[in-house]
Amino acid sequence: MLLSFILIPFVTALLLLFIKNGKSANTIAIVSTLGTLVAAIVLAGNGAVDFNAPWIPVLHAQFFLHADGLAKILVLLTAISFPAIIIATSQNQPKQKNIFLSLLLFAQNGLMGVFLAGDALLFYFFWELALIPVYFLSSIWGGEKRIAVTFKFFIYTFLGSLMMLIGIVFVYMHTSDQSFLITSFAKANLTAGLQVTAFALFFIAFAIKMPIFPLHTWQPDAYEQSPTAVTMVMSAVMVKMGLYGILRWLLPLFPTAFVAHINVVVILSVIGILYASFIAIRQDDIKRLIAYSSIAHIGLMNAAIFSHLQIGIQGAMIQLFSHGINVLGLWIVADIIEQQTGTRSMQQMGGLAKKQPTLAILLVGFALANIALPLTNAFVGEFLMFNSLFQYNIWVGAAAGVSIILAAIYTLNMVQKVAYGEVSTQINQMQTINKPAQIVLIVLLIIVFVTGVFPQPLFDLTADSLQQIFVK
Amino acid sequence: MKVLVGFIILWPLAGFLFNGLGRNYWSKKVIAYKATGYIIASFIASIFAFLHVQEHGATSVHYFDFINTATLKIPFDFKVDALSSLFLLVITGVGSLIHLYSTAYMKEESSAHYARYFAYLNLFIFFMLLLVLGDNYIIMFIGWEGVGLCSYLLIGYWFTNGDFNYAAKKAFIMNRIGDLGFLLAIFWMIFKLGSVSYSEVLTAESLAKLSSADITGITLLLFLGAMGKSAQIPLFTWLPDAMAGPTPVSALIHAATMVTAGIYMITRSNILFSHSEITQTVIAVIGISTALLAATIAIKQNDIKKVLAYSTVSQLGYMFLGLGVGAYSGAVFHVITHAFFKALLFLGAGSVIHAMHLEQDIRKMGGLKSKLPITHITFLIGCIAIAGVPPFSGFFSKDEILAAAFAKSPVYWVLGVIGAAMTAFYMFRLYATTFLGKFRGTPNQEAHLHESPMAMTFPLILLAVASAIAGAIGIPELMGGHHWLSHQLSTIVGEPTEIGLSHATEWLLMAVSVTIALIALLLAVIIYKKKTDEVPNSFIGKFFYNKWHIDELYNTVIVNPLNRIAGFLKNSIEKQVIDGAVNGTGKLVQYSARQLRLIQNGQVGYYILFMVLAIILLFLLWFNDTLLLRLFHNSIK
Amino acid sequence: MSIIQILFFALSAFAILSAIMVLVSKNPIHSVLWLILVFFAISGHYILLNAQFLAIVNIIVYAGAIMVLFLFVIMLINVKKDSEPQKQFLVKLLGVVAGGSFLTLLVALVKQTAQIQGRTLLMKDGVIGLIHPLGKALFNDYVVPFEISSVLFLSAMVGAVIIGKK
Amino acid sequence: MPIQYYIYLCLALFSIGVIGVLTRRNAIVVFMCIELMLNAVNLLLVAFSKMFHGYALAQNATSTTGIDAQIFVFFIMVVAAAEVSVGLAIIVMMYRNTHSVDINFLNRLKN
Amino acid sequence: MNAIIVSAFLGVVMMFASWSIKGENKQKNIALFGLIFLILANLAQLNGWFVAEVDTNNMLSFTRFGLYTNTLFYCLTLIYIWINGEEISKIGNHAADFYALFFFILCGASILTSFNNLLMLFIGIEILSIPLYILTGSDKKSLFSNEAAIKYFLMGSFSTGILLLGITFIYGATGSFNLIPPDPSVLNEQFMFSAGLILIFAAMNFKVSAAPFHFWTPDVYDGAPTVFTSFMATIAKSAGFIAFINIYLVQYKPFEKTWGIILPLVIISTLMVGNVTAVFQRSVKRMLTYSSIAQAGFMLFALYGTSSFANEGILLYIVVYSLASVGIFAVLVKMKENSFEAFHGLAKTHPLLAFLTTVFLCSLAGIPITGGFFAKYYMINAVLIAGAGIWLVVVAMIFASISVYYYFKLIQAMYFIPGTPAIGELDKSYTYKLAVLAILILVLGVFPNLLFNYLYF
Repeated sequence: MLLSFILIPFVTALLLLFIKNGKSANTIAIVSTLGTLVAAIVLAGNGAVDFNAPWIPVLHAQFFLHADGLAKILVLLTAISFPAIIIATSQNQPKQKNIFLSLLLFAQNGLMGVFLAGDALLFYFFWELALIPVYFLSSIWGGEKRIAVTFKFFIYTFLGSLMMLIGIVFVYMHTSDQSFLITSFAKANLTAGLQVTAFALFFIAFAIKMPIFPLHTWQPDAYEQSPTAVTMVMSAVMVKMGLYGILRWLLPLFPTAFVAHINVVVILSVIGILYASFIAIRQDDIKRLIAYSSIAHIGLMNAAIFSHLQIGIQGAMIQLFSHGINVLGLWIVADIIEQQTGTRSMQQMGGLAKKQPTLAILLVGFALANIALPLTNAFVGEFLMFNSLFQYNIWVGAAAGVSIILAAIYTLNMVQKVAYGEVSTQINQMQTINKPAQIVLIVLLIIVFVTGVFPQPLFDLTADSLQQIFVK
Repeated sequence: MKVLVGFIILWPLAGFLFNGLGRNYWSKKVIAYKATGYIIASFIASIFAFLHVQEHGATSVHYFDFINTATLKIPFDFKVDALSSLFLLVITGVGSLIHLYSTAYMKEESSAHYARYFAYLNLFIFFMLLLVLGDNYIIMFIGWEGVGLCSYLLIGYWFTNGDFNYAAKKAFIMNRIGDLGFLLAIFWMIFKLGSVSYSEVLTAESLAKLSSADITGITLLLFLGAMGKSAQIPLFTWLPDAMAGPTPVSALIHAATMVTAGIYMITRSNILFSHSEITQTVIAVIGISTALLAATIAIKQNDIKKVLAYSTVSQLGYMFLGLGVGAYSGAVFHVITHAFFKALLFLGAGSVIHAMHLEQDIRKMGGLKSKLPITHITFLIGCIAIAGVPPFSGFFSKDEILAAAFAKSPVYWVLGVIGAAMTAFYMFRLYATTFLGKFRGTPNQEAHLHESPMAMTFPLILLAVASAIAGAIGIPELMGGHHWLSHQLSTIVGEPTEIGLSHATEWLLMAVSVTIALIALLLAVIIYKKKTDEVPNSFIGKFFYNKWHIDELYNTVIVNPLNRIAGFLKNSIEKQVIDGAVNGTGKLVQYSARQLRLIQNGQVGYYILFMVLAIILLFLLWFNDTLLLRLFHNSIK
Repeated sequence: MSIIQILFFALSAFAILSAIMVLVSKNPIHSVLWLILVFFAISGHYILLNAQFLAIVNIIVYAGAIMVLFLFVIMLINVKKDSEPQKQFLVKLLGVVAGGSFLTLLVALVKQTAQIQGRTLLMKDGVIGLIHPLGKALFNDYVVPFEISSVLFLSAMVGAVIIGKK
Repeated sequence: MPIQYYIYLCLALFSIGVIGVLTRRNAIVVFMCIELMLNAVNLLLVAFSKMFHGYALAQNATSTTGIDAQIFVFFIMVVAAAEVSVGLAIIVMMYRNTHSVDINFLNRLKN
Repeated sequence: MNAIIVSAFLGVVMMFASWSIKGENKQKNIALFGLIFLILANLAQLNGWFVAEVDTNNMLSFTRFGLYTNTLFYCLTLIYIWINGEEISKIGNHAADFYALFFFILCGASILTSFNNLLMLFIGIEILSIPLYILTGSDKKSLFSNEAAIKYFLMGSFSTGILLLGITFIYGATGSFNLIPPDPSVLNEQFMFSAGLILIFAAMNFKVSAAPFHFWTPDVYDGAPTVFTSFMATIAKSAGFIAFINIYLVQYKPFEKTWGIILPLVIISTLMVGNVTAVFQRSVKRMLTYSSIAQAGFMLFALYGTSSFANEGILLYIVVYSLASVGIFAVLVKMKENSFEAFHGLAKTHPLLAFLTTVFLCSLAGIPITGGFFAKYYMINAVLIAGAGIWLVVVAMIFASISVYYYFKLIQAMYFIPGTPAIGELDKSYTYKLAVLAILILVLGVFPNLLFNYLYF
């Protein structure tokens, strides 16, 4: 069962390398990702599942996959995101479509692996595997400054993951049974001092990936320069890797060190939230605006996790999913606008609501989710997260809360500049938006509102992970 | 009951979905019928709910669990009790009328936009119903933010106009500031009490769990929320700007319903508020200040809707004064009466604007009395009602608040009476300038002056009747009534307490305030019957005309600094410091690479020299502690 | 001072002097000749140490064959006298300083090494330097390296062919 | 004879060789200085060999302790000879191409 | 012993072949068959089927590890010659002589994997080095080759002198050339012994091109004909590492405390010089030479963490690094020039070749699913097991991320910058041969244990 999440994308990706016809490649990719989606839905309906096979006996590394609630919700997000991305961008994918799609599916393979891996070495393996296709995708098909920007992104994250590798080896050495399994890691014999070292090594990797202020500068550039399909992958799913890492590895494995660093990280995150929000206010580039908004949201999730209260972590788990869906929607809309108008500058936009009412409605819908309006999915998560920050410290909670005002400012700025006003010449060029993208957006918007009104299934899904974290 | 409440809630939602999704498919007629019909259906259901409450008392219904985790449980519950059923009636009742009015008022719009308008309006009703029906603060908050959203959408309804969009955004953001306060208050409750349900928070046991600091904190934060939504100082500037929306919207949202949500919320949580002396004082002071500030501005405004908007702000200030002095039922009473007469005034203004072809400047009107007879009569009734002339409804509600204020502190009362006088003055200034005297508009406008259609005048008439007689629900015992409303609300706010004034005093106060109001009223009519206000010359006049320069003040103190901080962060910190550090690391590597490769100078002699030096270095490192010390000693022993 | 000591010091002085002359001479041919003298002095030391076989081999292989090869090459390429460009003075000084400190360090180390304090070496006695025991050792215990060193020569031969052949 | 004398002598010769390598530019002379270093090592080996031999002889009259060092010297000579043949071939090759034996003459491979 | 005898013998065979058998292809095939025979002979000893019993007077000791390492060297050489055969014959007309030199080098390497005596170390190193001097200078017409040869030769000889002085000191201190573990308590004041260790350390660092004894490496690797650079930087250097480990394990380990200061310094300076200097190179070949220094820095970790784990690691490192380097140099051989510009647009014209190059580069950079990842992983693990300060590993990893910079610069040149690549004639089979290399690297990247399964049993 779990193996299918690794194998379906992998096999399809290999297959795609040999299919030169762009159309059929696209169809195959869509069918494959939809297949994964079906599998993910089936998985979400089941209990916890394991898969275990020997891998490198010398190192006692195992091919161990484990799906609990946290993994499932992210697998679900990945499984939803990829077909959505491929369908929505299928009209404007580049020439060598098969290779493009193949790399995307390799990235999906890596992401699935990251979320399912129950073995640290395997986790690291997939962690890198998710990164490399993205590097190529962005560098080949990205914007003008793609090479330098993607390179910065790559080296930045690579440095982080190398630190994590050291951390993995470090903990591995202190396990009693010399194993990379997460269960053995959890039982590793680490003193408080060693925990801090291991914590720092892991945290750097996750912090860069998320990213947390002040390690975030790769992100807006990378989002801006990557092809939007890749930006969507990065923004909707890949940044979740860092948060997932904290929830799955950092928090359970190094509780002492975790607790010791709560204050630093929370304060840093809150600074980051406000900082990114402020910058977003002044952005004119729609992609950069979404990027900074994403930094702010991720910072909130991180702060909530580090507040180390059940309510906040629960909220963050939900928000992992919700933020993915929301930001995906925003990117798709932004992509359609960019593709059809050729500009990302919001100053040159305006009047979308008049020219393309449907698209404008969708944009507003996702924008509302972005500001966590009640009855959208983001509200549930953010409500719990702010709540836990408030319980952690009233003033920190209040300071973080300011971001909901700032979020309203920049998001509405965007809506105003893009959708409202007189129709600008750029917007006037727009043709009808293609049906598949529209359908994807509508489906995503339905998810936004359905999970916003009935979030309980998501809570039930993640309940077992939450319990694991807090039972100890 | 479950079904009934479901009906109430879901009809507007159905209307929203129907109009929103089918906006390109239905004809205007269908849209209008459906939109209005759904609200009327909801109104009828509300009546049943109201009757149910009268018979069986409060009920709460459970639908599903919104959030149900180990630490927090938030059910999706609704509560129908005396307070909410009353609000239900006002919302759906006034809402139906305004829907009806809108069908005619918005006729000129294309059918897609027409549908959009009604979709928003229906959605607004839906959220407003959530707000008042919710059985916990989260549901209230959902409605709270939802109505803010609808307000935003409707203010910016004519989205091609940049100013309107700006006004919409401003409204939303200012509301958000308040919402943050509300949210923090909710967090505080969850933190201390672990629940947000009314049935668990608003009890004596939970009060015992809260320290007085907690209560003050929570109530102040809740009040912050109310300030945003109900446009109190300092978060009131959005409301006048919100007049950018279509006039029926102003009537419904920015006069009758949404802006009174703050009063609803505080009344709902009156147990908490009553336990915090500080908060009550704050509320009273802010309320009366807002009432006076807005009134002074209203005196000098020339835009018909702006005057009404400031008047609304001012009236809201009265309601908060009422809340602050503990006259909860008085505040609610004023909400209800205000809903009628302010809706009436706005709709009347809409009718005028309609007739004047979107002209809103009262200086260009005048003499409309004969041209728009129904509008004129109804508008006049509204003005009398708001001016507090007995026996119109405004008199009773305002008087109740003033009496309670006097009991608390005569200063409140004096200021309140001054405010009431100003209210009478500016309302009749508005009335006189608009309807009396001679027509001052263009001949073209004059030629096209006409009374509004039936769909518009019918609501006006109904509302005028309501404004005139609504005082009946709260005739004080002093006058032989038995104050139905305060008994009605007794389950929520407690039995009306004796305010401790003798009947003589009460009669005196009443007489004084009525007299002053009447004087102001007559003064205004006399002054403005003939002439209009041009741009004022006096300092105070200018100051009021320019709205105390508060917008400018906010711009310089808050908006601009924020923008500058953001720009500084974006251009300096982000680009130079943080990105600079990252790129600097890269540059450092490049620089060292350039320098390091110079050592590799291609000459064997140097290479070997480096090797020899390196060997020497190794020796020194190995023997770091002994060698140098003992280099020239003969023996180690 | 015994005759051996006198001989030792004389030979040592001669060796060091000649070695210095190797560096100092501008003409490479002179350097070669001085170097041959160093080898002779070293052979003298070998004889002092009763390592006659090595002394002879040293003369034959080094002074006789290798140095002649050097001379031959120098003649062949006909390096003119004084044609060698000199290094800068500073570089030379650096070289001398580096070599000097290298020497100083090692001498200091040797001085402080406890194990060799007061140890002497056997001068003219002992038979291990004679050809018989050496031969026995070479072809019994050291036959493997001896054989393997042929590989060295083979590769040198191949090298000479590859590089020397036009 | 104290062993130190020989050690000092050999170190001096070795260092002179090092200094020669560092200060001369003629490839042949540099190479000769390397040979000088090797010879210094040879002498030192023989000296050590005699040192150990002397002590062993006092214990056991038939001891051949120390002979390994002399054999080692033999191998050093073998290697030196092989090295010389290759080295001179390389120097000659360089001379053929450049008509110079200056080690700094060819200086294109750098940085 | 089998391997030493057979390889020496095969060297002689190739010498004869150089004039008795014409046709470079034939000579190459003989060399390949010889190598297979050599592998078989070595495996025979490894499995105890047939062993040439020679009394080495305890100068050589044939451990399973050493023999297995031999096998790996031979296999790598086999692959190397299989791929580069044509290119070798293009340099001069001495193909068979070069093969002879390869066999001699392998003979030297076999000695270095099994020596138990400093004499054998010395002879082994010389047998390894002298053919390398020749290979470096084999392109007689090229001034670069000349320059490289003379530099290499002079510095190599100098380091031989240093090595010999070190050996002599050790002899003077212990009276033996055998590798005997010293007793640290006695040797505390035995400075001469320490001096010997330092000198040998310096000389061995020279052989493995660790900073600050690395200066020859860039110039020599750059100047030598590219095919031979490929061999020198991989198999020849790896043999040096094995020798270094052998001697380090026995004689240096007891001084852990002191080496705990010196070795990390050497490692870090090597990593720094290699990685940082490589960043600014304009020639791919020179970049790769610096990267080989950087890789040496990682291999030195095996010294730091001497353990059976580290030994496995160094084997994996050697194999993976050699495979990748042989591959990338084989690509470089086919380029008309060595600059990065020559690679522009390679992905468009030669997608498979570009992909293979990417695999090689990723492996060098240590990116997962290539063998290079596990190589680096083993090194980190070995060092941490040895109880090193974590800072050392962290610094190393920072340099590793710098290495990504220059390796990926080449990937960028191939994939992302349009242009026409300056590439020579290339037949399909050549690419497929490289594909075999890449597959090996990828297989080792997922199942590194395949390499060790034969090490124990």
